[in-house]
Amino acid sequence: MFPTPIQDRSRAAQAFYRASLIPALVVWLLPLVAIAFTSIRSIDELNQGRFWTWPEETRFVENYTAVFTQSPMGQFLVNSVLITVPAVALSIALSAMAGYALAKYRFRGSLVLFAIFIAGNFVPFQILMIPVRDLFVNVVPLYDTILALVLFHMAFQTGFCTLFMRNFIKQIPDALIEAARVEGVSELRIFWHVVLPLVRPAMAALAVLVFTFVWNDFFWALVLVQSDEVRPVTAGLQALRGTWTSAWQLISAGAIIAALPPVALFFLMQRHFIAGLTLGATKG
Amino acid sequence: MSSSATPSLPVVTARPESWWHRHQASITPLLLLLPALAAFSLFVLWPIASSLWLSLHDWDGISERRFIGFDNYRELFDDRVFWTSIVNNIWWLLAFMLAPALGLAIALFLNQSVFGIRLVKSLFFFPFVISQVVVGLVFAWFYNPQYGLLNEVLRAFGIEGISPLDSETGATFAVIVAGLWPQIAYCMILYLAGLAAMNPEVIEAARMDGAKGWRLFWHAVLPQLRPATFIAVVVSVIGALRSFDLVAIMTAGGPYSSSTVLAYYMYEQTFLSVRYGYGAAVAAVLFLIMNVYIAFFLWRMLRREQA
Amino acid sequence: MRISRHLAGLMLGISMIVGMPAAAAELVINADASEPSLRKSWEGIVDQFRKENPGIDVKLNVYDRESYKRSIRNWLTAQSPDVVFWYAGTRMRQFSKPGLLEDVSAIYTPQAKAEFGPVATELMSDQGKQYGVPHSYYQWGFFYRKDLFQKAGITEAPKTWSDLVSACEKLKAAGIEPITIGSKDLWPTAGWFDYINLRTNGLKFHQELMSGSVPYTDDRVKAVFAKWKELLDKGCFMKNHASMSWQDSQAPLYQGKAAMMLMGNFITGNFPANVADNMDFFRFPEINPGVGRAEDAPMDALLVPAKAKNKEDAKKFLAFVMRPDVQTTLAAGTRQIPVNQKASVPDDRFLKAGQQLLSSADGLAQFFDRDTSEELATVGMKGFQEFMANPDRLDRVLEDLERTRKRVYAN
Amino acid sequence: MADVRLNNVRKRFGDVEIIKGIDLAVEHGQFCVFVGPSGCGKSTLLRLIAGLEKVSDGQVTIGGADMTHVAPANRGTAMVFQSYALYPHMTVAENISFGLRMANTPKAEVEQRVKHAADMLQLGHLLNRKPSQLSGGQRQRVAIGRAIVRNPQVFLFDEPLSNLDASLRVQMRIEIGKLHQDLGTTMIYVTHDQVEAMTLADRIVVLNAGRIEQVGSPLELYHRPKNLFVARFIGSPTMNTLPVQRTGGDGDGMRFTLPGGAPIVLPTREDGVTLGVRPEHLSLGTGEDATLQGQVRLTERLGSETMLYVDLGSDVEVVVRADGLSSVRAGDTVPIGVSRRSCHLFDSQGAAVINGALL
Repeated sequence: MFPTPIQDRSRAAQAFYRASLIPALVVWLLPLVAIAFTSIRSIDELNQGRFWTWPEETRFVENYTAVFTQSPMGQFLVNSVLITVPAVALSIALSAMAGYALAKYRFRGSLVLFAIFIAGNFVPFQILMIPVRDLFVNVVPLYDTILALVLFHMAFQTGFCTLFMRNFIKQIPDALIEAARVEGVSELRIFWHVVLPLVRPAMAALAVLVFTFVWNDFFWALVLVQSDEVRPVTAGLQALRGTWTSAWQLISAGAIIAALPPVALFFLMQRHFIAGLTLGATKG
Repeated sequence: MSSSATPSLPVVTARPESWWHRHQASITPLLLLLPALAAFSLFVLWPIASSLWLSLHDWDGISERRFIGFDNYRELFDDRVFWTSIVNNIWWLLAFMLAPALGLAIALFLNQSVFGIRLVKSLFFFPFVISQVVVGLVFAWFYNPQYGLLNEVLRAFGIEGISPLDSETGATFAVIVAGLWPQIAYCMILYLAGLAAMNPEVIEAARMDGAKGWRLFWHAVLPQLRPATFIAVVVSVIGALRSFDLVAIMTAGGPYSSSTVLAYYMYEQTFLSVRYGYGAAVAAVLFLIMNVYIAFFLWRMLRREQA
Repeated sequence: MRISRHLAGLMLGISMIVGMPAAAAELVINADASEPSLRKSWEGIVDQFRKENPGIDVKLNVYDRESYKRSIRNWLTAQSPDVVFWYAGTRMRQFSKPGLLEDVSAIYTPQAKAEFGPVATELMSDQGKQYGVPHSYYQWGFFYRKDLFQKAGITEAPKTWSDLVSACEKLKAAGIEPITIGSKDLWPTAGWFDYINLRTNGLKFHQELMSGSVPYTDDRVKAVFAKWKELLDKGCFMKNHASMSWQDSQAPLYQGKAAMMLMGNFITGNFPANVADNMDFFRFPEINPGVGRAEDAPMDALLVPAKAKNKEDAKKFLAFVMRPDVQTTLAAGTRQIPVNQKASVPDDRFLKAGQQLLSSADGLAQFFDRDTSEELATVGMKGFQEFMANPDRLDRVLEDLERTRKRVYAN
Repeated sequence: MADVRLNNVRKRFGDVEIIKGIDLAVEHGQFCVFVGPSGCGKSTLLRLIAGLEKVSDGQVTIGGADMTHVAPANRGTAMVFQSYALYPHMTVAENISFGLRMANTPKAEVEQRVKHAADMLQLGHLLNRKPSQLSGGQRQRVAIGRAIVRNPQVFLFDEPLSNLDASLRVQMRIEIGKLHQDLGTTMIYVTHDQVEAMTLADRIVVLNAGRIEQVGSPLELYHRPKNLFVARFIGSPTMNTLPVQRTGGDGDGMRFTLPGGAPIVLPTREDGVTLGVRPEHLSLGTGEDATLQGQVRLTERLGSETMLYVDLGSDVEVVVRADGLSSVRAGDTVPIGVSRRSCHLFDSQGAAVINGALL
């Protein structure tokens, strides 16, 4: 609708528009293109300082196998999955419940609680660093375990997820819930049989989004874990930078590997992802 | 509706009610809230309070905590690096306000329906999906004085050996540019959604009234994008204030803390200088700054809620 | 906060199910040796210990150095393993003073003391008691390209400061960067400060400065920077060092663009095959002939936390690592110099040179960031970096250092 | 037997009182309609009966049992919602049987009840569809089916037809009427559409600002409104109201001056300030008791009848229902006849003084 549809413009303008898309994309993604190329270059090419030209020979298999054989990258990936999947599932479960309670029950303080979740979601998480680390070291001895990251991400993401779920559930007509209530369905069963099926799209959107948040986390991976056995791929990659000093082809391949899961998920679940991200961007 | 005779079915009658039955409507919300609230209290609310309390102490992580009142804050006041962090955070904030503008520009550029545009849009969104660790890595490399693309390009213009990450004036901006890249992508998506949800009648009406180009954009399009703009600004502010990953990866705050930000400085004070209380005080300042925005956001949200 | 306490209890339960080390015969060792060669050597050592002590279930946790530093305090105050890797000297005493370390004097038999020599024993001691076992150390000095020196017409490795300055001039004239350094990690700059100070003012002054009893605004400190500035003024250092890690800064050396680097011996493991033969070592040149020759030789050690569960076996392991044969094996794998003087130095020209250098030295320092408080070290190393970029800001840098020193050593 | 009784029922939301003390008895088998302008509290009242809102004060009894604090499910009521409240993720059959299944009703019985309801509502062929595949009328039937399977003592309808288009609304209105006939159950029905109220109700409750204005049969309300509010609310087009002035007694009655100066004698000894007369009770031409004079401003030709908007001067306008073929045109000056048998008189508080003599 805006700007004027290109189809209404002159032929020349249309052709120019189409022709400009690809260069624009290339410039925009240049850093990524370069890293992808580098990940398949030979070390000789890199040593000759050829970083930004078309790779002469492709070392795709060699470089990517090297990443897995010469570093715990495989372990890091597994760790990332073990951290991310439960954290996402748990935070969505918690926030679906909390979001429903905040959206559809009138009780004193409900708005205050909601505000707390929103505010918590915006908190600069650095302020949580020392106490949370302390908690996992001294109170609940989970420091340097996958569970520590799972629990923390679960709790922290609950803020954002609750905001999201509450607003989504708010849009469900009250009548759907009241109808069940009049029919004698218990409150918990209403949640399970009526509300949950209705918020499934929202949960999918949230799942994809939170997956990338947690997967890409670097700060907490730095603060709460340190062994290769539990480190996720972000912190692992950063640590490998020290080991692979000028093996840029390996670092690049590692970076590509680290970026791949969220990118793939984004492509598969694009609609959900964008729906989740843009919640509230179109109305209000 | 046929008028067939009603078969005799048991009639629903009033049943005696258990305690749970009578109170489930008031207990259920508590029950549902409890897990989220417990997790949130333990890992978010309590740590905030704990950090604020810690910021009034001197602690090296091993000896007894020593209560020192506001000494940490007093020291911050004289701390050059602290002020550098504040100034840099302000630069981050200001520069990140470009993200909504540039995101909107790209969104407008891509808001056409030609073949393959959906793929192009999603490719444009890539930088947001990938980890900041990767972004930082890519940009550190981009800036590298020996083999970075920046210098390859500048060399074409006869400029040699620019190394932004080395320079106390340039490092922050070099990192900010890297931070802007995913942030612009994020804002772009918000605006694309906003554009898609626009009411075409308003645009048509404006066109009928003879509005074109800038005037149409300014008076008919932009007002409709206000929700998207609001969110874009909010996420950019938060992104700017939280910035840690890129600083840690690209410069580690250097050279000599010239590119540090509050989030990184608190990390450094805590783990490198082993001053937990002082680090907590830095975090507290960051928290207070952020509270201005949180308060603003809450105020707007709750006002909408009441309407 | 009752809710959170309940949740904490619940999670405690979960964590117990998930399984924390608890068995009595288990010996948990936390090591900061994640570099592949170090890791492999230590795994070998632990294997050997297992074979000799079949009853002990040894668990070796390996972490990278930076995150290890962030965690050592946690391990000493909670979740203590039985053995931790750490540093000798000030860094160790920092923990022995508040009683976080186990006294292991018992394993320092007169024979052991003799084998380790007074310097190493003293570095492991606090008020006459020993709190750990050193396993290896290494020398610092210049690693340089012989071929490039030749190309620039330098026939002999610099012995004095003026030799170094003139070598620098010659290299520059030949179009070669004289000295490469990467200061992004900050600590490489501290090597320069340490050495110029040791050579100008001597070990005793250096130690006083490190322990906070001399102000940084002292003229003797300023003299160090004046020397340093001579090299800076001549453009002897690589530009852009602030954006390079120490690893990055090796590249010009191997590419033949830069000629030398002040670094610890661990760099020798990185020499690529094609330049290894051209690499050589010389010690930091003399500046003030009047002062004795002290060297930076960071010593790594094993300590037992006071809260360790299995102190018995921990001490057994420490005693094992003290043995000359074990230190020999270890040194061969880690390419470091064994501390036990009865152990043999690996057959490596750099390590031989190192051992010769250190055994003939008048004293050893541990390195700036191990000899002084962490906070002062952080401020100091940033200051060195700033000074290297802007020598005219020296006064401000020193003021910052002095303010920090006053606060840290106030009590 | 299930009658519904409300004793002094009040509902407050925060500081705002929405329902201000309502006493009402709905007898068993009655079709009772709540009408009133939007915001008058009629839906809230229905929800109080259903138990979806808790009363702040007062008592609700159904079939003699005190239901004030009983959960919605146990009051023996079923409710049909304005939005139908169908679950998009369930089929028609699942929607209808949801409540029964959740109550662990034996499968056979569930099936029997669903079949019965489906037969009654002619939904048999739609049982496996999802709500999104149904038309508005079909959805409405499903919503009613959900209520029927519960075999309630009281049906509650919350504006059930307001989402349908005009022709469907008429059809469904008739079907609901038939349903009431067939089941004979007590039904309480909320609407703002007075045609629905008039056609369906045994008794209509007119609500205004949280209070009952009047309760009565449709014709009672139409012909004997207790006050101006009810008079104006019931009937379309709305009742004409004219300011009048008492000029003195006249035999058994009182003489009042109509706008334009014409006198009329009404059978009362009391004072009144507003005269009400419905459009169909005004006639073109000279009247038996009084005649008004005015200029036609607008004519609305509806075919069967013509509405004339007549300006009586001094800002008073009346609507006259005339013959569909009336030749009167805008601009014409016409005489309008008034018969006192059809006149209502209201005092300065709006309370009816007399209601004419038609009923």
